[in-house]
Amino acid sequence: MTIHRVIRHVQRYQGWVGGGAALCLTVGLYLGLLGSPPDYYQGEVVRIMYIHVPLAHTALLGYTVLAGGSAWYLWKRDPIIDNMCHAVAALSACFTALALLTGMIWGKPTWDTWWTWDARLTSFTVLLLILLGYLMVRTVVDDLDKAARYGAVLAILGFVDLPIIHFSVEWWRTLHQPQSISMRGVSIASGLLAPLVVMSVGMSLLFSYMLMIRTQLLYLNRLLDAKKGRLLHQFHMSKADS
Amino acid sequence: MSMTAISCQHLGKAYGHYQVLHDVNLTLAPGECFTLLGPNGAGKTTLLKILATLQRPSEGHYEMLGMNGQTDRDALRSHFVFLAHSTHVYDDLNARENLAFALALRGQRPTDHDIKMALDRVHIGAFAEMKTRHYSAGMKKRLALARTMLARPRILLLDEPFTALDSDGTAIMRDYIGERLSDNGTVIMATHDPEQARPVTTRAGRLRHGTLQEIALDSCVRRNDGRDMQPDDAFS
Amino acid sequence: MSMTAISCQHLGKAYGHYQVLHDVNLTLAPGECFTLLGPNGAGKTTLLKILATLQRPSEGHYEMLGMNGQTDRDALRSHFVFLAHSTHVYDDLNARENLAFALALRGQRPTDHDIKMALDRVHIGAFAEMKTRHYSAGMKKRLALARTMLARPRILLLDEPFTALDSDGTAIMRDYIGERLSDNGTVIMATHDPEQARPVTTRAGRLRHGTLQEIALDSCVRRNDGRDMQPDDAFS
Amino acid sequence: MTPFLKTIRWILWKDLVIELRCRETIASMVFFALIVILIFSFSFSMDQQAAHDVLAGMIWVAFAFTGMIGLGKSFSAELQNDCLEALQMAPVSRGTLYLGKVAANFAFMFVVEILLFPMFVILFNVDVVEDLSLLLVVFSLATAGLAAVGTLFAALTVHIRAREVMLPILLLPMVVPVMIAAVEATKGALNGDPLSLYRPWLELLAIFDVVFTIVSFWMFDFVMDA
Amino acid sequence: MTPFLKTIRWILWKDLVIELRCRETIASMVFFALIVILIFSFSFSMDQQAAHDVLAGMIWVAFAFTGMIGLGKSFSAELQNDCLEALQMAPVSRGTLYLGKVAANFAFMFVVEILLFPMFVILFNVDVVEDLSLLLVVFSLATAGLAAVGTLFAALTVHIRAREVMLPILLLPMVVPVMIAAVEATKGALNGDPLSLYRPWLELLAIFDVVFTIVSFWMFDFVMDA
Ligand code: HEM
Ligand SMILES: Nc1ncnc2c1ncn2[C@@H]1O[C@H](COP(=O)(O)OP(=O)(O)OP(=O)(O)O)[C@@H](O)[C@H]1O
Ligand SMILES: Nc1ncnc2c1ncn2[C@@H]1O[C@H](COP(=O)(O)OP(=O)(O)OP(=O)(O)O)[C@@H](O)[C@H]1O
Ligand SMILES: [Mg+2]
Ligand SMILES: [Mg+2]
Repeated sequence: MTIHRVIRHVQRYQGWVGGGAALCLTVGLYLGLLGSPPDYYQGEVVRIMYIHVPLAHTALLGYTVLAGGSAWYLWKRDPIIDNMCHAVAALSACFTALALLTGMIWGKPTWDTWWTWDARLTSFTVLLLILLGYLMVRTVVDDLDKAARYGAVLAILGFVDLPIIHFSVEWWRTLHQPQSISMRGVSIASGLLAPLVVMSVGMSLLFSYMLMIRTQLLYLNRLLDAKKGRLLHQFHMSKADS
Repeated sequence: MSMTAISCQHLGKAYGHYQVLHDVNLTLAPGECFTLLGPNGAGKTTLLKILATLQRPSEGHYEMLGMNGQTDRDALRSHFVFLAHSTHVYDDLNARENLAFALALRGQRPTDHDIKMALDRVHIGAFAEMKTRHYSAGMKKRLALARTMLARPRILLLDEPFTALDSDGTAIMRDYIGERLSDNGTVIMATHDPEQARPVTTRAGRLRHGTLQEIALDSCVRRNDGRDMQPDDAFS
Repeated sequence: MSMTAISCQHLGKAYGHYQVLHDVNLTLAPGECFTLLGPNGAGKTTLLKILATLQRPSEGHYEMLGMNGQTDRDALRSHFVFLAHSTHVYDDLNARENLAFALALRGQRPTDHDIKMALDRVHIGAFAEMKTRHYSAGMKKRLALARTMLARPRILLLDEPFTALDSDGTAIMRDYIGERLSDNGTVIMATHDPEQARPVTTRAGRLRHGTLQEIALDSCVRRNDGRDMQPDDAFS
Repeated sequence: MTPFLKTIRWILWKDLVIELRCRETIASMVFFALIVILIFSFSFSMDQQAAHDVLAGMIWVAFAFTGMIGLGKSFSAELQNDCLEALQMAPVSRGTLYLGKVAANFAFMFVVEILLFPMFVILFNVDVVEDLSLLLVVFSLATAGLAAVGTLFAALTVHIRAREVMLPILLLPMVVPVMIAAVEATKGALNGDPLSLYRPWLELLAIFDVVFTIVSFWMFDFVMDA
Repeated sequence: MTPFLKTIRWILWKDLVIELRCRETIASMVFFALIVILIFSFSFSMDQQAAHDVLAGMIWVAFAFTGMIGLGKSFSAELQNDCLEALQMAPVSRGTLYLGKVAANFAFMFVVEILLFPMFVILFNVDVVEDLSLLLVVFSLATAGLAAVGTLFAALTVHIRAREVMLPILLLPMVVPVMIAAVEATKGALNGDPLSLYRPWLELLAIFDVVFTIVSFWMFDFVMDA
């Protein structure tokens, strides 16, 4: 049994990715928490942005990867791609949930509310629901092959839907509420921008690193399953022959 | 017509980590009827479902009438009929409508007369206008047989074709198989009752440990009472 | 123990205006095994379901072990087991849990050892911890048989007990029936295959036109190939 | 323990084991409820204030539809391999079967409600009163009512062809009193009103529970027995 | 007629014949919708004025849940005697099967909507504008969107264990744009607003329909074929 070549590549590069993530995040956090001035309006609270915004960006990036990977899987039907998709989906769901959570923590002091039906929040919530649906399908379907196919179909449909959802929610919002509370139009001072960029890169690298680990895990799990089957087979054969 | 009707090479199928089929090889020529034996859980149904394009093998590949089972599925589907455990009958349509619909999906348009003939041949002509919801198990099976007759497939995949049929039904089924064979059709039939299958069988095999061992026709009709089913019987 | 285990008088059953059973009379003593034959749609399953308290007859009445089938249903239910087409098995419980639950409902509490013995006897002991969702048809049937063994009923109602079983399973089923009989149990078994039933059968009958005609054991094993099923066969 | 209680416990055990193994009923109920809330807030374009007025109503509409999913599954799961037939042939009184199923259904519905409530609090920015124990009383009384009638109707509809839709069609009109009382009592409990203000609703719920458990207990015989 | 269209027509025929014979899908959908309305009006204690504000929302929540019942049935009905297997083995392209089922589902949902609308008008005392044709356009565009995605998801969930609940869980988040657009456009049409005011919503619906019919048409292959 040879290890899949994708896995070998992953194993070669994962150290670099992990190191890069650690570096970027350290620098970013230093710049964000200590090296930048507090916001004129929001004061120190603004620092949660350095987590919140990169998390949200990375989650979206993850979803893009998921859709691409799913299309690729349907074309090639290589189980390793499916393992990757499964891993991306779980991580994206986590990052989305964390973005929402940090957003809520930010929203309480800033807007004095945990939640508002803002366009971006709402479409992210819908995204989270789609991802959870995806994960649920994967647990409910026993047949691995079927789970992979169904998941891929869902991911692609959701990806196509995402922009439509976003626009519809935005129009709906503008129709119903004056923009008293909105995340739009906050011009980010250039002093705040640098740490934000570094943090975003770092968060994406962290995502990639976790993705590499998790893909390997799922892949090895699958190998183990196959191995178990083969051992069982050999065991029974030997018993039958004796 | 090509000389091989069905050929399977190294077919394998795993459910999770159960390797149900391991290395199944089989080549059938037109006019052959292959009887598939094997203990409960051996993978007979699984093998038939793979051939019927209902499941994908996890290893190996197969061809029917020269068409690849993985890539030419749409073309291949018009050449076989799979008579499964379930009868594929809509309970709220009557027998006639069921036949018309099923054949329309195959691109065929049997006349009312054809349909009547087929129903008569399986002896349920008198129930042609009755919703199949009220059919008994055996009557539904007969309807499925009538559908198969009308479809005139070149390949017949039969999963325990004699269950639910009484002796009269069994005879009809056997006659029909014989007729297909003499018409150069090919039949694979999974069954637990080699005696019933014997009159039409030309070759037989036994699934064990996930592989197919061809057996002589004589030995297959001898019953092997008293053998234990062990995990190694069911899963190879 | 009373001398009649089962007695049916003038049992009739109509579905809407289909009179499936018309006038069924049957009296069985302990230790007898009655094999119920008849063409598809004759009403064998219907008769068994009535005896199993799953349906009410539209005419007539019946008794089991002296208990009236219409009024003493709760008491009666602890004395028979009905082994139906479907296996009454929860797909998401494993074999052990399935047995424990089913017997708990009967007020029995088998030890782990009992359960293990029963599973071993039907040769699926190796799969005791596997969800039955992944069992094949025959394995589920074996599990149902193990459940029956543990329940130790005085009356056994069997609907096509040999389908889905391979020759090994068939032998186990037959052994068990024999054992029940010698233990003064009573068995009614609907089947299409009198040969398989023959070794344990003590009496046999054929359902036709909704009535039960007792037939001699010899004649019942002769197959009547080529008979047509006509409406009058199935519905009286 | 009497055989009566033992049977009830075994049925509860069976349903719980299957749920723990597949973890799908509760997860899907929670998930479904979230989506119902989302769709409501779009369709009724609710801002926080409007939402606050109808919060209790929304909670109970979501709970009722979610509960119906659990109820439906509790019997449709018995259809696999015709297990329901086995229950019908079991030598126990039908009432025992009924109570076992009611217990299991109540457990599932109640757990789901406990999981969902915090989400309502967050999404609609509710100021939660300190004392949640009264709310728990309201929830359990109303849930018991839904489970008592719902279990009977789930058994009744399980063999009907259009079962998924027949259950709500039959059940919802029947539990209108539960819904009204639950909404009003929940409003009271959420506002921190004095108990005396909404006590009649609690009494109504209690009466409904007792009456319908007893009636359904008897009626179950005719539903389950041929 | 090409074989392609013929197959679509046969599938439509089959579903319609079964429906005409049993008349249960449409009847139960209508009935269910009525009960949803009933429960809403109790839970949200709506007077006529309040009801008028949320009428469009209520209409579409009722339609969506009702539609889901029809969608679920359209494939679960294929499970009897494993008829779905027969469809899977049929020598026609999967896209044909998809379009046939979409056509049948659209027909059922649309008929139900046409039957239900007058009831809303009566129950909530709506002043109906003279020109209903625009409303029909809104209804058909939105229904087409629900049917296009819904049919795919119904096929996808039909073999899943918790199918009744997985369908709404997967489908509803996906059709959020349809719901929003349908509610807004219906509001406009009911108020008799000038078309220009809600035209963008109609365009959104049209785009959704086209995009998702095409995508689902392709994806159906992967859902139905092993
Ligand atoms: C419960 C959810 C959320 C809350 C309460 C929240 C809260 C906030 C707050 C208070 C700000 C600062 C805005 C200001 O200064 O006025 C902000 C900014 C931001 N949030 Fe969120 N947020 C949430 C979810 C999200 C999500 C899901 C995203 C994903 C796209 C997101 C992306 C952003 C971005 C990019 C900014 C930077 C400001 C901008 O560029 O417009 N937030 N958020
Ligand atoms: N979906 C599935 N998931 C996991 N295992 C499965 C699945 N389907 C079948 N199996 C397993 O595959 C094996 C073969 O099953 P199959 O139905 O092909 O047997 P069979 O030879 O037809 O048996 P029988 O004679 O009892 O019908 C069985 O052991 C069964 O447990
Ligand atoms: N629920 C029902 N409604 C109407 N008719 C029914 C119903 N159930 C069974 N029947 C009819 O009753 C007759 C007897 O059915 P039953 O299943 O008892 O036959 P059987 O002898 O077991 O046949 P088989 O050998 O095919 O299993 C059949 O003609 C069937 O059409
Ligand atoms: Mg089989
Ligand atoms: Mg029968």
